[in-house]
Amino acid sequence: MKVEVDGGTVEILPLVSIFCIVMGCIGVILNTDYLDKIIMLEFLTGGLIGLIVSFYYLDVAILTSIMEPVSTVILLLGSLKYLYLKRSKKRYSSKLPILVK
Amino acid sequence: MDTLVLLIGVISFVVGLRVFLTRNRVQRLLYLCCLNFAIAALIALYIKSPMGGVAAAVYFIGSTLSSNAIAHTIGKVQRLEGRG
Amino acid sequence: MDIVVSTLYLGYFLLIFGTLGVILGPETRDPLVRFLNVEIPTIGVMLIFLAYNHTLALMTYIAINSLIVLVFIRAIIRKEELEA
Amino acid sequence: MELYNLKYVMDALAYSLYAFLVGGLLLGLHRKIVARIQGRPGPPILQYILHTLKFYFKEITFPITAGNPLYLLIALMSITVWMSALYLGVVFNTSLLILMGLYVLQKIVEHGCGLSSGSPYGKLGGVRSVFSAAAEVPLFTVMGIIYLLTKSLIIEDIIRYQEIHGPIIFQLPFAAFAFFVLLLSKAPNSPFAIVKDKSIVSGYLTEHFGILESLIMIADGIAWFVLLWIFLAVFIGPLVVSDPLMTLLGMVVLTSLISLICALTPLLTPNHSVMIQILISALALVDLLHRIFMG
Amino acid sequence: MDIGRLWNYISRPDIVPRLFAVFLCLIMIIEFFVPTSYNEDQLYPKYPPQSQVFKSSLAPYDRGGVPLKIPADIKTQYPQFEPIRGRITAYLTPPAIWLSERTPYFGTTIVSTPGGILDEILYYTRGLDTILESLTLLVSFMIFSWVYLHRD
Amino acid sequence: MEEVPYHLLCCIASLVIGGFLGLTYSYNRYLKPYVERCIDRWALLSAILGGVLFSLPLPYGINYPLSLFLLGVPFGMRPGYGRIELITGVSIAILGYLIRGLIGR
Amino acid sequence: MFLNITSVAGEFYGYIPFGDIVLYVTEFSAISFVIALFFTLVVYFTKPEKQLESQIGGFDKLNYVSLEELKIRRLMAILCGICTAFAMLTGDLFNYALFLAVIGITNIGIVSAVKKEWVLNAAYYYGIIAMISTLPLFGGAALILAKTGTLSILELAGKHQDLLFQKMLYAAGMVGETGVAPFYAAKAEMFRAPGAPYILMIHLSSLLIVIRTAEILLTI
Amino acid sequence: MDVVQHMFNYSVFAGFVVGILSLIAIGYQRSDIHLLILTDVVECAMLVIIAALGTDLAEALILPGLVVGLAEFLAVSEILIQRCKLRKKEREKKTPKLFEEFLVVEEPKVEVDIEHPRMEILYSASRFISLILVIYGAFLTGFTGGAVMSVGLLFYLLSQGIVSRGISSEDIKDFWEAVAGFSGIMWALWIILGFIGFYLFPEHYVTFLLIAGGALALKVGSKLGLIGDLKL
Repeated sequence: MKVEVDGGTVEILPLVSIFCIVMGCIGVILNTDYLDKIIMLEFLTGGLIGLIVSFYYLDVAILTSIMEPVSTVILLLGSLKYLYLKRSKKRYSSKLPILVK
Repeated sequence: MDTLVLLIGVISFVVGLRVFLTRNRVQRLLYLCCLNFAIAALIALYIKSPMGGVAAAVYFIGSTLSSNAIAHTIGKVQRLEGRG
Repeated sequence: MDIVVSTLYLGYFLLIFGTLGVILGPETRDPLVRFLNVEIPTIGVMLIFLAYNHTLALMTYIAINSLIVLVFIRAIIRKEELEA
Repeated sequence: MELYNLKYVMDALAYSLYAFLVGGLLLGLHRKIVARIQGRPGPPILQYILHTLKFYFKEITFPITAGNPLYLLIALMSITVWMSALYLGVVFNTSLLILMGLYVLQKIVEHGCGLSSGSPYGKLGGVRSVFSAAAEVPLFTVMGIIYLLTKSLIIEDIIRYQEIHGPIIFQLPFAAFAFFVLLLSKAPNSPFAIVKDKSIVSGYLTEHFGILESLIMIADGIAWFVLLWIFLAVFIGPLVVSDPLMTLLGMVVLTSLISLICALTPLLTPNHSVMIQILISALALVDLLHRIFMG
Repeated sequence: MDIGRLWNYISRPDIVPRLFAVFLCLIMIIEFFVPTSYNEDQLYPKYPPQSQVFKSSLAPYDRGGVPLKIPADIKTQYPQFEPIRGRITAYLTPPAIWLSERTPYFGTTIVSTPGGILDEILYYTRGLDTILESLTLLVSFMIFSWVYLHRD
Repeated sequence: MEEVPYHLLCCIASLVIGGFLGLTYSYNRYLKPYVERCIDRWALLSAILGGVLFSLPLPYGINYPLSLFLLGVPFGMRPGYGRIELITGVSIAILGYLIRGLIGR
Repeated sequence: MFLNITSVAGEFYGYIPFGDIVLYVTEFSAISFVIALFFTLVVYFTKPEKQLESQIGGFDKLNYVSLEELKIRRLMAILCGICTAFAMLTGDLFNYALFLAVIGITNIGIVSAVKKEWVLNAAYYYGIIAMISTLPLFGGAALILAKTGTLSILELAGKHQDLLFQKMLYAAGMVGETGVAPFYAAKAEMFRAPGAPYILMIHLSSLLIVIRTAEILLTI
Repeated sequence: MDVVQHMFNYSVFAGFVVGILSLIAIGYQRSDIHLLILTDVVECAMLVIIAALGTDLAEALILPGLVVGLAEFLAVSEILIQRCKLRKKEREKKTPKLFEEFLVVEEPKVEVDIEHPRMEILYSASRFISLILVIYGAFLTGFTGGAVMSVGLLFYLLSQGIVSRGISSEDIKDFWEAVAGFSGIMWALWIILGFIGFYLFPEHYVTFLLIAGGALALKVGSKLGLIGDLKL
């Protein structure tokens, strides 16, 4: 359960969670693609739930892990629709081409 | 027991780094699944009570569902990009 | 370090780094990217609630956050749809 | 007992009649002075009171666009506001805050007056009155400064303070100036009188005619009296306020001063007028902060 | 500098939020350098974080008292106006009691099943706040649904 | 708590009533809209009377309202009219007041 | 204890306790309460005005407010009036901040039913300001609570603490929420919307709130 | 020294930093939607400053702040959408772009509408998840319960709408009004019985407590759950 490091006790779960949170945070910001961002957000949320568990609040952790897919799904559907919209948009040029066609 | 936790911890660290570093999106999702698995195991081992098992199970189910949704969307987006 | 204090510091880090990400992050001209970055400060707030043991507020915030996500996503999409 | 009550009612009505007559004459004087400075003969000084009486006996109809009963009530409200300001402020010497509240209500009345008629000119006047609600901002800083000095906002206490320490105007010249700008903004033809600009016909009064307009004009007369009284009471103090004749003299002097300014300055556009008032209030705020820090 | 032009510029609605943000930002920067202080004598005090874990099954919200018998001792602003002070805090519903005997990990759930300190604050001692809060929600939902349903 | 200044009220009311009277009178008498340097006999009389009456100590202080009423007649006349009369009346009143003040009350 | 209150707002008449939130009645707050309620009644009974809009090359047309629109706007105006009235009485900083939030959202509601682009534009920007100003309002209240250990105005009036900066923050919140100049533009634009009595309520509420805030800031 | 007291300054500073940064960002932002998104960050700063108090009172103050923020987002975002719609309508009244057909560089052909087959969670899990959330929310009561319940309802309605088994658009208005009316009644119930009852009959506080908690949860849950009915 506990690992001895330099005389103090360090628990693994909070450590992993903190690692996940920090990495996820950096990852979410640095990635620019929507899906990558959402994956990293998932990563981040995993860390959050781990931290909640290491505070011994299991009901909050369970609730969070139930609600996490909900917001993920909303984000996914939204980003999908957004991508679709961006793709199906007409692009105009500023110059009028010489009357070809 | 300690070694087991330590092992899972090391694995999750490595996998977490892989999630962070991998370029390929599909692979990244795979590593994320692995990481979720590790965290669920850690939760179950951290709380030495049946409730810990329940929490780990719920977390596992939830993360699997969202991974599934992400995987599905990845496929969808690839199709969209392929055609558009 | 104490877990409470370290969680607090983590929360500060997330808040400030996330805010910087929201403001200066790459490609934040795209509203969806910016909105996804906003999730980081919210998670920072959650961590601070957790560290102060405001668990009921934490629970409510987690629930309400998914509502806010829906509202925002809808606003972003409709705006994109309606603006030529 | 009942006779006593009757006496109070008589007193109250007499005081408001007095306030109206004085205010009306002063407004007429204002108009006369402005006219003389601009080289016109100008109407007689009685003109304001004459106008009021004339409108009082005219018949009235309700425009088709009006939103009743607000249209009707707003004129009554105007006179109620200023009569209560007269009693609460001049007679009972209550808190300056309440008077400011009533002054603010005057803005509401102007706005409602313009809005309820449905006329575009009235609406414009009302909206401008909203703009000029910014004039209240200097007021609050002024109140803050006075409170810092006297530790009270009750007019009675302020007058008592001045009995001991002399007029506040010498101690807080800037606050007095800011308050004076407020008076100026209430005067017709002043640079801040965007509500009564002639380019929007009669502003918020456009669709109010007959007895309603006369009621509003009575209220304006009382308002002028009350505002001048407040200025004199708060900044010059018992020297002027204790004797009614001296009060009258002070009011004439103030009105002449204001009309001098009004005659010599152009009208500002709405948002410039607002911003100048804000500038003054910002300066007053700086004064306030300075006083707080310096103790 | 043309001050008239500047004044015209800032009287446009789309500028106002930005202007206000900058103004607020300046005030907050001033505030940032002012030392903040924390009064130890707070209302409704809380135990230090994580000090109750495993000691009580109501984990972070155990404020003493026995359900239906002894009211909890909480520090309020005006105790004289609150005849049932502490009773709601100490109250637990039967399901909550059942749950609290089973596990030490479900404190939040147990406490928020009506009763507990937060419900006392939200419904009783500061109930007016909650009325307004729910009123805000009601009003904004009305606005939202009116605009949404009448969108043609 | 402030007392109602009834005497001032009387004065001002009588001034206003005098003004009305003067206005009606001048409208009935003259047709030209604006004339300078024109002296009306009755107005002059009223003004001088008012000026004199101002400093005459009558019982109950009734002289002030009466004199203001009489002064009000030229005061309220049409624009341009009654100017000289008013100035005469007021100067007489001030003179009388000063003299009374010098002699002693 | 009440010395500070009576020297600012006049006579102290009494209080209505609701647990920790104590409403108190002074001369000033009683007058403002009555005014706000009176205007609410007027708004309830008044029919909206029919604005005349001149048309180029045609007959002028009357701008009617439809019944459905009238209902929601009247409801919002009445809620706004009642909230304003009680905001005059409340004796708690946080509760007052919440009242301001409700008034802000009802103000948006009064104009949101108008289907005109510029009105909605102004309402949107005003909404943004109202949301931003929750930070200084609630934050200021929280900082005051941290420093003094109480939120009650009656308690704060007795103590003499240096709360200048917290008060500044609180005042900034009020400035945003009520749209005082120089941040008046969005709100002033909202006043141009048709529908007289309801629009009047926006104005009334914001002005009364400004005075009440001045009172609170001077008292504590 | 107490942790809360020790960390108070840091927390407030963090809140201030976030507030200042986001306010600066709002200061130079030009786009409407970005303004709205950044306002969310400002709300975060507010929550942190309140949370820094670390007492039970602070938590009771967070909940109103949270809900007020959500409510205002709800209303303002809808107003933004409506405004954009009106603006678009106005623009469409004008003539289309000159030589529009020649100016188009690329006219994308995305013929497939998005449908979501095999997104497993929308089919198999939606009912289960929403059932759990609603039951748990009902158990929790109060604001928290309402929020949890509303997430359940929202997810159910959303998934049903996506897989096109949702409520038909004809009777959405009636449905909506019915639920909104129900929520209004619940609000009145909580005020009359919950709030006033505590002061009038303090001896029956348990009854009023249960009514208040339940009514508030139902009110918040039913109302916010309706948001799920929106089509993305």
